[in-house]
Amino acid sequence: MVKTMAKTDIGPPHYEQMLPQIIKDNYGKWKYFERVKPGVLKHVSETGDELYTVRVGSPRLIGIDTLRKMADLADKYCNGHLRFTSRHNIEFLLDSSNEMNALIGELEARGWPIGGTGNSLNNIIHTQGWVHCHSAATDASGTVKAVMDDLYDYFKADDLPAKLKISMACCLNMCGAVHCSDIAFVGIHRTVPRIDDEGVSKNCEIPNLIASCPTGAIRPNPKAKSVIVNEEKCMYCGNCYTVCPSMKIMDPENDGLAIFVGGKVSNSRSGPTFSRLAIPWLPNNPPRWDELVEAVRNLVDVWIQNAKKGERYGEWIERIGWEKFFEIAGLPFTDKHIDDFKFSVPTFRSTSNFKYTK
Amino acid sequence: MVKTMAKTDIGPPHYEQMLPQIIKDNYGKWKYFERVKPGVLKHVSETGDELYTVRVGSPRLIGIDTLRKMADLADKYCNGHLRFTSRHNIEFLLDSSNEMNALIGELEARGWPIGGTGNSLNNIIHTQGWVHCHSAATDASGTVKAVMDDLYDYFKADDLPAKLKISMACCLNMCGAVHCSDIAFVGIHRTVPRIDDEGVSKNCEIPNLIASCPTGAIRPNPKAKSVIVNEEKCMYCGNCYTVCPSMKIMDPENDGLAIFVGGKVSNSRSGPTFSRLAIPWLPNNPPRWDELVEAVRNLVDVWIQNAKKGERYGEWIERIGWEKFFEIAGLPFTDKHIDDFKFSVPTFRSTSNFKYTK
Amino acid sequence: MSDKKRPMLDELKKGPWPSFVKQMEKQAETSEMAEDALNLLEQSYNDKVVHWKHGGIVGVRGYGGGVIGRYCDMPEEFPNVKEFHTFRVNQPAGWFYTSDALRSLADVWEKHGSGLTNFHGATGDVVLLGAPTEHLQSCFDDLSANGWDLGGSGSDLRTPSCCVGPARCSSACFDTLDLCHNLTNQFQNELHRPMWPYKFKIKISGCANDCVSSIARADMSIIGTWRDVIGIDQDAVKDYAANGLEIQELVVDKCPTDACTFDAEQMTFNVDDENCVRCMHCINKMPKALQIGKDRGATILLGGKATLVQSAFLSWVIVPFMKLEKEDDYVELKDLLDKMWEWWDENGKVRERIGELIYRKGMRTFLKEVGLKPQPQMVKHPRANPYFFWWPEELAKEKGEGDALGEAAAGKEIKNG
Amino acid sequence: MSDKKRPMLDELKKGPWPSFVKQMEKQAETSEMAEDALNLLEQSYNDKVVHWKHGGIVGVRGYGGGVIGRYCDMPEEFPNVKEFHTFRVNQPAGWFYTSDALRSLADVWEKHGSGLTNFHGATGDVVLLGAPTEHLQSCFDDLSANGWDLGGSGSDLRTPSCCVGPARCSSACFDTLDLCHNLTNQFQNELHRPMWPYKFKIKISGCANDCVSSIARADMSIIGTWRDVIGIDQDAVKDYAANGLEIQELVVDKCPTDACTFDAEQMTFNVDDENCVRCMHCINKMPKALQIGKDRGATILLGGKATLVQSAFLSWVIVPFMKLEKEDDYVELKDLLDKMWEWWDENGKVRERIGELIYRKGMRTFLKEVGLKPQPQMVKHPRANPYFFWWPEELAKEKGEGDALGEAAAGKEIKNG
Ligand code: SRM
Ligand code: SRM
Ligand code: SRM
Ligand code: SRM
Ligand code: SF4
Ligand code: SF4
Ligand code: SF4
Ligand code: SF4
Ligand code: SF4
Ligand code: SF4
Ligand code: SF4
Ligand code: SF4
Repeated sequence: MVKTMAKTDIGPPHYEQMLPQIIKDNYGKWKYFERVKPGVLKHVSETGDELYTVRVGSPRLIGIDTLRKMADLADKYCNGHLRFTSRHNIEFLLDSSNEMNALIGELEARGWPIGGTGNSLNNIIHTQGWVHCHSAATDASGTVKAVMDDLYDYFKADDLPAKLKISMACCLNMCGAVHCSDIAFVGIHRTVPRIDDEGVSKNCEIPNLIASCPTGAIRPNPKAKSVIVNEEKCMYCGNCYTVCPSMKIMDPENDGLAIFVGGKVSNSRSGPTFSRLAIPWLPNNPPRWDELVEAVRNLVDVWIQNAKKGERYGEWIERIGWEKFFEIAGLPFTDKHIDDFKFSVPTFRSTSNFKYTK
Repeated sequence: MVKTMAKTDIGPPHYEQMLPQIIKDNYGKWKYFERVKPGVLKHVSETGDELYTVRVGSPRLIGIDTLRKMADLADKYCNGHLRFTSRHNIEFLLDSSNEMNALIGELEARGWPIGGTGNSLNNIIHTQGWVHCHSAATDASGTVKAVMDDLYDYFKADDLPAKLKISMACCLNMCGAVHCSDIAFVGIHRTVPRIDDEGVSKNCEIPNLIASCPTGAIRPNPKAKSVIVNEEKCMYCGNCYTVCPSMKIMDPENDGLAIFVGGKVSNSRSGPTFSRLAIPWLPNNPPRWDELVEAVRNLVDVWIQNAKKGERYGEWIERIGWEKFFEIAGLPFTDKHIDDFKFSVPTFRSTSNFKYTK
Repeated sequence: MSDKKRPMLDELKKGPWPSFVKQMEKQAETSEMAEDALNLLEQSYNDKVVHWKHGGIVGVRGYGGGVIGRYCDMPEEFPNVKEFHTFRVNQPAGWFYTSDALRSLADVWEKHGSGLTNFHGATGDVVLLGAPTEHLQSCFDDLSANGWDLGGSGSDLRTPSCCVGPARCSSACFDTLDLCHNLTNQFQNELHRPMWPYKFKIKISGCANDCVSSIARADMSIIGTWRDVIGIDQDAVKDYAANGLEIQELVVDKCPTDACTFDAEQMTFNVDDENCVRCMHCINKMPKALQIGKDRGATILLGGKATLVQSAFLSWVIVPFMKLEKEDDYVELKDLLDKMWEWWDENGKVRERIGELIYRKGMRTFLKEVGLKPQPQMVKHPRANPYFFWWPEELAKEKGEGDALGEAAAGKEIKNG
Repeated sequence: MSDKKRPMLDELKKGPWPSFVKQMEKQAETSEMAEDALNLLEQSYNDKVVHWKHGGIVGVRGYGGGVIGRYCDMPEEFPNVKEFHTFRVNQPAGWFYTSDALRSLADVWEKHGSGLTNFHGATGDVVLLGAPTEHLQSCFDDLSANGWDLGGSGSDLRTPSCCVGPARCSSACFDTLDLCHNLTNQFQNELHRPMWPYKFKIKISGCANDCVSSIARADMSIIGTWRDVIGIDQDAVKDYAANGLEIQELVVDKCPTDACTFDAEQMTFNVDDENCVRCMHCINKMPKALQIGKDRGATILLGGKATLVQSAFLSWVIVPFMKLEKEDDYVELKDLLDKMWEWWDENGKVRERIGELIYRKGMRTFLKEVGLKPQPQMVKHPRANPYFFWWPEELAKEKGEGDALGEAAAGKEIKNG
């Protein structure tokens, strides 16, 4: 039985339908804001109206049950409106501070943390991991949960040197903004794809497959109607696997996580900068990834102990120099840290100006 | 008649034979120096000895007649010693200031300028040009002479904002340190090489020829046992001509000069930096290259007028921003200025932080 | 519901941060799909390897994207997640919802899927995690009936997103929500029917703080800015100073262009607007005292993307300033998008983002094709190498061979000449 | 002497800067070669094109380089410069000469060549401009008899050069002249008999001021530095202050790492040596008051070169600190050079500088082959991309396929596995 065709291309609901009255009234008229306390913002309008925002930490992977509960709270406290942030937190929007503490009380009682504003640890941006993606070299939700448990207090307070934005991606596709985060952990492979010739010849477009390789490691194997990988050139990015499932790259013992640090996105002060390799590999150690948790904690701690007020992670490192960062953070510097891809040369130190380290 | 074989591999004369006594006595013992006046340095030793250096501007292309005259002056004033600098100036070394002014008088009377120390225009580093090199897109000695005549006063005084290092190269081989100079002018081509198939097939190694092209514009032409140039990819560097004389690249009407600015070499304060394109093309206009002379003069003037004390050319530009530099210097910004070679991407402005210009 | 043990995942129910395992278990109470999703995840935790396969092509009528196919590689052991496709549902601009809107999504998803969601996906969509193939069309039908549409996936325009902007922020230099909604609706076809070399993302931030990370994560980044002067309320400056804000150290000394000054005697703050690069820092630190300018618009940047293949690119300036008024229906911007897409579509290789194409072809070609004027704001600094190209019309013709040279420069291949 | 008119070149006899045309005319009084060199140059000035052809291979017995062949493309019109080859004569370290040494060169060159010279060439040699083929050997014989030898050309070690260093400079951190002389003599064979993929240049500066531009112009750049502390004479600091030097503005504020401070009250200057990067700036500004440290040596940098082919490279740090004592005969440095050359020689393509080879092969390969430890001083910052390689011994072997993986990582090509 063919149903009548559903309407297509209707586009998303109009945002105006979703806005609470106080926002409709003061749209574009906001004058300034204050940080009331960690997790609570107060925005003041030209009209004199005051809007209170309560920011709630979310694991992002939530069930419809939670969705409905949040909807109920929105009805109870916020005239039936709420929003989500670009880092996947939930924001309740109140038109006065009267019931704010009641709302916060209910949320905390149910285990929802309030925080993530100002100079706090923001929510960790992350991706699918083993929960849904075929490409994942590690789990996303699990690693993030383990790290957030450990750094929980930094989400709830806002007295860090500056904002701390941690991100996570489960493979080199980097579906989070991992490449420009204060701290980023990324699932990586370390061994070459294993080629299933039959699968390649049947299911994959060989020219696309060859073009997918950043380092030109793949070339045709006409005999087998498949391809050959030059092991010396392969750095295990897995892009060939994205293009062709017959290039299996998973390797339980050798896959793991790398940590990058010092990136940022905002143009505030300086422009956006990339995160850079701090730790090339940590093992995949489910369920709680102890090595990862410890490494991130250490990275956060050295920053807190050494940065000046107002210094984002990378700004701190730029001031002291990367060589000092490795020393202070107690991280070994290896040949992995030295770029050897396309834009490598400008990353080399072309000056005798540097600091000595032990 | 076969002469007895000359000795080979004797190496250069030992420098110790060349040093004046005062330097032998104070070798490694110099304590500090002072700039007595433009062109005159005084070095003071731990032993109390004082060495006076008189720096003389040289066109570098000098005849043996001049060499002998300088030798005579060295005998007369400096116990038979002199040296040359890394920028091809001549330095007379006196062990007291007694006869210094007499020496300077003699030199100036013969048309030799004293200067080039401290915050002055240093001598222009340059190359062979039409005087000797087969590869030259312009003349070296002539362009330099024309520019130095115009900027002469800046060589003789030392009150510029900082040192001013101008360099010249007559083709993209860049035999001077042109790529890291405050101001550099470089001979360039603007049209593609004209291929003499017969010459190529007879005299050139085709694989080397192909490999010589930075942009991969050359591919084999097996029929003609020669090569083909992809005009869209050729940016006229002339490297193929260096490798193979049958790839003629000279083009009198279209060859000319480009000007780069803002580079430096020393590690003082910041590390070495490249000079960057300011003016893509000026015509070859012998004998006095008026357009070039005027353009360099303008570039020098805007720096003098706008830089703060102690700011090298590039340091000034970095402070105000390249967009402001183009505005202040009155230079058109064109598509040529935007990099499109290997390391281009990191030169793009990946931030909304910039200044507006008219 | 099965009674499989999941000792690994149980460990992730501990600790103060909200647990995704608890979220999944809650849904597992009513959904076998959610239950098997958990079991499969436990399996991955044991094996340290993912158990999803490449998705085949799945979808709904009339759309080329919006649904991500996903199959389990152990279908016998985990039959309920044999097929576990996701929907990308286009969020409302700014991620605002009424409680009813949320409930409508929950209801549809209860009916057709696992009950698991992401609020939101990294691109900005509502992600509905896990439905079997046979439910796809009916789920879409119900979504559509409730006023929801799909977001992008595949080689198409991806769901645009924007910061909270004028809805709650005093720094918004244009109406981010309106622009986002407008573009999304204008380009429904581009969003829903993949036909390009690769994906194309648009992200919209109301000011240089870039709260949606547009420069890092979007092919086109739209960042609000202004052309006039920063507004200063000197009384409010005095208040900040009186309340202990270290204005010299934390504001002035961090200005990237030394464009602001604080007179500690007079307690006045001044901005040299000509040299201000509108980085937002001083305004961020003293929002009560400083206001964005009044002649507002946006900087348009292009080329941002993640690591693969050529390296991560951060979008670069292609239009220093563009007015973005609701009244004009953003025609200038839309024109530019059309021209860019056309050029990219014609020239791009499979899986080549627009930034990579520009890298390969050279900025000059791109600028010429889309009709943009080269401007110094486009570069951090000009090129250091002398490898620049000339257009035929810029050259003097040599006697005789003029035409050959002209043709040559025009991009033809010539042999000897 | 001919009586050709040269109106173009006559213009370059005007003006205050010493005229190369006058220099050439002076020699033309006695040399027909110099005369024709002038005439040919006038021809170029008229035609706006060079009139030299590619040099064929010319040389002297026992040497593969040191002479640059040069032929005129109008030999009939300018018969005296039909052949116009140049000699590169190895300068004494530091470019010091006795007047007699200069005269000996002048005499040889009067006998065999045009009488025209460059003091010096950009690499550092004395360049003797223009001799006919038949004079090459006899000219060399006379040079040799007078104690002179040739410098480098072609794919060999090029003539090393060094700054004036301890001969006249208080900033010299090691004996630049001795090292330059020592290396030049040690590597006579490498200098005189081209056998490498391409040229290799060494330049030696006694401190970070780099007065021979080594980082920009040499494959190996040797830059003096120290490991301990800057010496401070506070009385001399006070003198500078008293004499009007703006120490805060011109010295302290320009320190790249905020490592120095000036107490305007006490008029004292202090250096935080741990954070000082030895950039020389403060010492440059107050040479009487500040002295380089006492535990001296050099930083070794590699890879510098001009634009072609891959772009200009600035040498990068490969050894942060190396002691360079005369007594040790610089063995550590020489060993390193030998290892590098061997690797480059084996792996480099024709006309590939060592820096380009490292770019192509990756720094990790280079470091491993020459036995250098990776150090953070080698980079401005670590890589941003996640594209790094692992050595076989760093990996866990998978059951069964362990060896295949090992082999794979070792660089072999495997098909399916
Ligand atoms: C709600 C949200 C926008 C949205 O549409 O969802 C938002 C809201 C605000 N941002 Fe943001 N930013 C939001 C994501 C971002 C991001 C993107 C991200 O984190 O992925 C950035 C760029 C990140 C980066 O630089 O790496 C961002 C960089 C900023 C900055 C600049 C920070 C800096 O480097 O100095 C400010 C200014 C400040 O805080 O002083 C800012 C300031 C603000 C203000 C104060 C703007 C205002 O006047 O209302 C808002 C409250 C900030 C706070 O949390 O204290 N916002 N902000 C996002 C909240 C995410 C979250 O849940 O944590
Ligand atoms: C003689 C010479 C070395 C030699 O072996 O020949 C030399 C000699 C001195 N240099 Fe130099 N430099 C010499 C070429 C260079 C070069 C290379 C070049 O110009 O090609 C550089 C790097 C250029 C660059 O950065 O682009 C160079 C960068 C410096 C600096 C750092 C300048 C800066 O950026 O701050 C200083 C320090 C200073 O002057 O304050 C310096 C300082 C000095 C001192 C003061 C060292 C001393 O204590 O004796 C000497 C006198 C400088 C003066 O001219 O006032 N010397 N100096 C070279 C003279 C060249 C000439 O004839 O003009
Ligand atoms: C769901 C989501 C991650 C998440 O958990 O939030 C996601 C998931 C996938 N991404 Fe992504 N990407 C998601 C946002 C991103 C982002 C971030 C963004 O859009 O802001 C990026 C980095 C920015 C960018 O586009 O460069 C991103 C960069 C990639 C790439 C690499 C593209 C590149 O040019 O480098 C791929 C590979 C590909 O396209 O083949 C990819 C491919 C994929 C695929 C389709 C896997 C694949 O290889 O085919 C993933 C499907 C997972 C699944 O089974 O659900 N995903 N992907 C995000 C989309 C949700 C949404 O619509 O809201
Ligand atoms: C004579 C001299 C210029 C001068 O007037 O001073 C010179 C002249 C030539 N250079 Fe050079 N180079 C000279 C120093 C340099 C320098 C500067 C330096 O050594 O400090 C450089 C830049 C640094 C570098 O090595 O990268 C330099 C980079 C080149 C290049 C490009 C090399 C590259 O890798 O990018 C070439 C092309 C080549 O080798 O084929 C080149 C090639 C040439 C040739 C041999 C022309 C050719 O294509 O075969 C020139 C011969 C001219 C002639 O007829 O006399 N010359 N050449 C310099 C050597 C004199 C001496 O021995 O003292
Ligand atoms: S980062 Fe990789 S594994 Fe994770 S969701 Fe994106 S494509 Fe999938
Ligand atoms: S994993 Fe990456 S580098 Fe290795 S062959 Fe595949 S695409 Fe190439
Ligand atoms: S720069 Fe070019 S033309 Fe000039 S000397 Fe060097 S190789 Fe010859
Ligand atoms: S001139 Fe340069 S770019 Fe053009 S073909 Fe020759 S080598 Fe290639
Ligand atoms: S990007 Fe600017 S306008 Fe948008 S929410 Fe952030 S601070 Fe406000
Ligand atoms: S907005 Fe940024 S650049 Fe402008 S004055 Fe404020 S801090 Fe300086
Ligand atoms: S490099 Fe240093 S040691 Fe050598 S002359 Fe220059 S200032 Fe003196
Ligand atoms: S040498 Fe340079 S880095 Fe060290 S204190 Fe002096 S100015 Fe600062």
